[in-house]
Amino acid sequence: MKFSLAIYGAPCSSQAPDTAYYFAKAALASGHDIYRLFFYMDGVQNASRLATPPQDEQNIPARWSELIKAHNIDAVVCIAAALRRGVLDKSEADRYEKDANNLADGFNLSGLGQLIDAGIESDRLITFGC
Amino acid sequence: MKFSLAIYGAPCSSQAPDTAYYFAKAALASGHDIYRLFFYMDGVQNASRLATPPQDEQNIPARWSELIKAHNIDAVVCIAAALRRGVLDKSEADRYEKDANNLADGFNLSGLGQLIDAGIESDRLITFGC
Amino acid sequence: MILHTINKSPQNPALKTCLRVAAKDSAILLIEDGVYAALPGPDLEALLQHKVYALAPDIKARGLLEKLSPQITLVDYSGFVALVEQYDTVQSWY
Amino acid sequence: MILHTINKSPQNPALKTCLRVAAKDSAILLIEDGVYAALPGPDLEALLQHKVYALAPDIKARGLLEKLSPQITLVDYSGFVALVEQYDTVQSWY
Amino acid sequence: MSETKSFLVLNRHAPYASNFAKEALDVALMSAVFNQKTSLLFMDDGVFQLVRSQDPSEIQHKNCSQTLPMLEMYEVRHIYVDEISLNERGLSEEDLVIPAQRVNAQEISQLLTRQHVILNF
Amino acid sequence: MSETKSFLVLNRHAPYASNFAKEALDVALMSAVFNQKTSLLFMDDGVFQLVRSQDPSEIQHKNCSQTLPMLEMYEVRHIYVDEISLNERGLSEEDLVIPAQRVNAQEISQLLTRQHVILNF
Repeated sequence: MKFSLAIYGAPCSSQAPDTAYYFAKAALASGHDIYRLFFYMDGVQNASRLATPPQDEQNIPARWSELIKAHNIDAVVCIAAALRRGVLDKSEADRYEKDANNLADGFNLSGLGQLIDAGIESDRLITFGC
Repeated sequence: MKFSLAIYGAPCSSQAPDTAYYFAKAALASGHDIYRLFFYMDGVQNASRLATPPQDEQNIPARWSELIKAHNIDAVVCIAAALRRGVLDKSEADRYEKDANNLADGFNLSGLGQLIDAGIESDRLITFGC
Repeated sequence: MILHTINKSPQNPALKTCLRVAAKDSAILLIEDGVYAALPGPDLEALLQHKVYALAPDIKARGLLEKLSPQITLVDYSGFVALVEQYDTVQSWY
Repeated sequence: MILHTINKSPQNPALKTCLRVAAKDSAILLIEDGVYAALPGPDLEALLQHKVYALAPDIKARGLLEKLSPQITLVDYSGFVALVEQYDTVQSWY
Repeated sequence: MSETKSFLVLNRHAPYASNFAKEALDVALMSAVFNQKTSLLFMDDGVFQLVRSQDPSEIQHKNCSQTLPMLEMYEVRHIYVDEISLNERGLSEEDLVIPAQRVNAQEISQLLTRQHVILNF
Repeated sequence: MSETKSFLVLNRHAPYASNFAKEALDVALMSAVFNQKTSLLFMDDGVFQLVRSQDPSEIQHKNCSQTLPMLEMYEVRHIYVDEISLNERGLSEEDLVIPAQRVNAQEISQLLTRQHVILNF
């Protein structure tokens, strides 16, 4: 089956990033496809490569980046939600004249249409709420 | 009186950044002193200068930066909470070999001891919860 | 004497737990989603055993100005500051 | 047929509202803080009118393994995936 | 787009304290833009999004309720509100800024079952 | 440090779903490091922080309950738990990982009144 995951919680304040990650790994291990990961609302913080947790805690953005690259997953971060909350790639940083960017490897900023598209194209869309 | 404010919510997912800001302005207008603003838990996101909200929404970090500078307020962001959540200044970015930093003007990263010190030294410590 | 602030709607346990432990001489200030406690509901009577304030900007934002119980006193942010000054400690329920 | 997931403790309205509207043939999966609904409580009986699953890693994290009602089936993340496959839609209460 | 599906946007959170209301409405409008069969359901504290006379100017937020009429412009006509949630909060139809169809538990149950995709906010 | 004050750390949130438990405990320990009179009170879902046999290894979190005994090392001895919150959740003293004094509503009321500073989590 084709699954898409919508992730609305930030690391540290929500368990959604954990549950979604373990769900995604289990789905792939069971032979399913991940059509898309869609990060919305505070979930956009999953895509900050500046997260620097202590050694004995998981680095959630880094863990996503690895999974995304290993399985070539489409990982979309809602651009409007991300801009509001200070998650930018190089091109948005340039557009808004910000002197830095923080989007982690493997994630792409794109529009909310990608969430609806995921709902249309996937067999199941699962919301991981905050 | 000397007030300190502890702010635990992020812009967009909590009204704490709004309420604390208007409270701080009103306290200053009433002739009180702000001993310290202390940003903890998801409140550290108040200090990201990369936040780029649409024109018709408030830029909360920029608004804090202005207030902090205008009134020379001590604005501390808990360093452990900030590192976990990807809010870094230049020196922490260098220490952890991150290629960017995002701490807004006027904020300082420091330890949790500054919260306890604020409790000791202020006449009132008010928590703005998320 | 304590000033209790509540920033969650009555569907959160914050209100009930506050009402259970708040001393009679403490005041309650409703802020943010806490202002929904000003609507008729099972806890309104217990709430009104205390001196109750509500933050006017939050009441207005949520369209509750005409639904407010007359026993609840509206304050602006300066009024919030004055209450914090007047009471010894602030207990924030969230 | 719907799979309902609940990730909030019973002090949040998510559980009550889910139980009010969930069709008899829908299943309920308790995840994250939702697993606290597996403890004895006023809503447990209504919950057990449905087929109820709980995510084992979350049950273990919270120390509830020995307190779990025997009518609740433990699943791991693969079991979660299998449930999503088995039911037509997922409704996430949070 | 390969097909048309039924999307339900389910709103259970109050406006202003968080971005739920705003970001959920954006999703509903986007679903309509994609020509999907789009419905909205307001439950629990989500019914507060529909209350009349909202004026968030003093907290410098956008008025969420003023964006609700856009649903009609985008031809989203299936707007439901949970009658128990309204009753528990002492609200009636006259308190609402847009017309919404009151539904009971059984109707909500059927509404959920009819959806291909449920988007929760 | 100009004086000694009484600090109460009030915990009302369950562990793991968020960082509340962890970040609140750090505050309590820091208050003790600053030699302030430090108390903790667990209420509502916060009592779940005290439950025995927590094992978050499968979700790869740190075990919050294993850090609680550090309170004793830092000589934080005033640890209170709301008896109503325990009862509502079907929990008793034997379920708790550290000893905590059961307090009723009136005792909590007095405890709050005795504090110079209340830190809410």
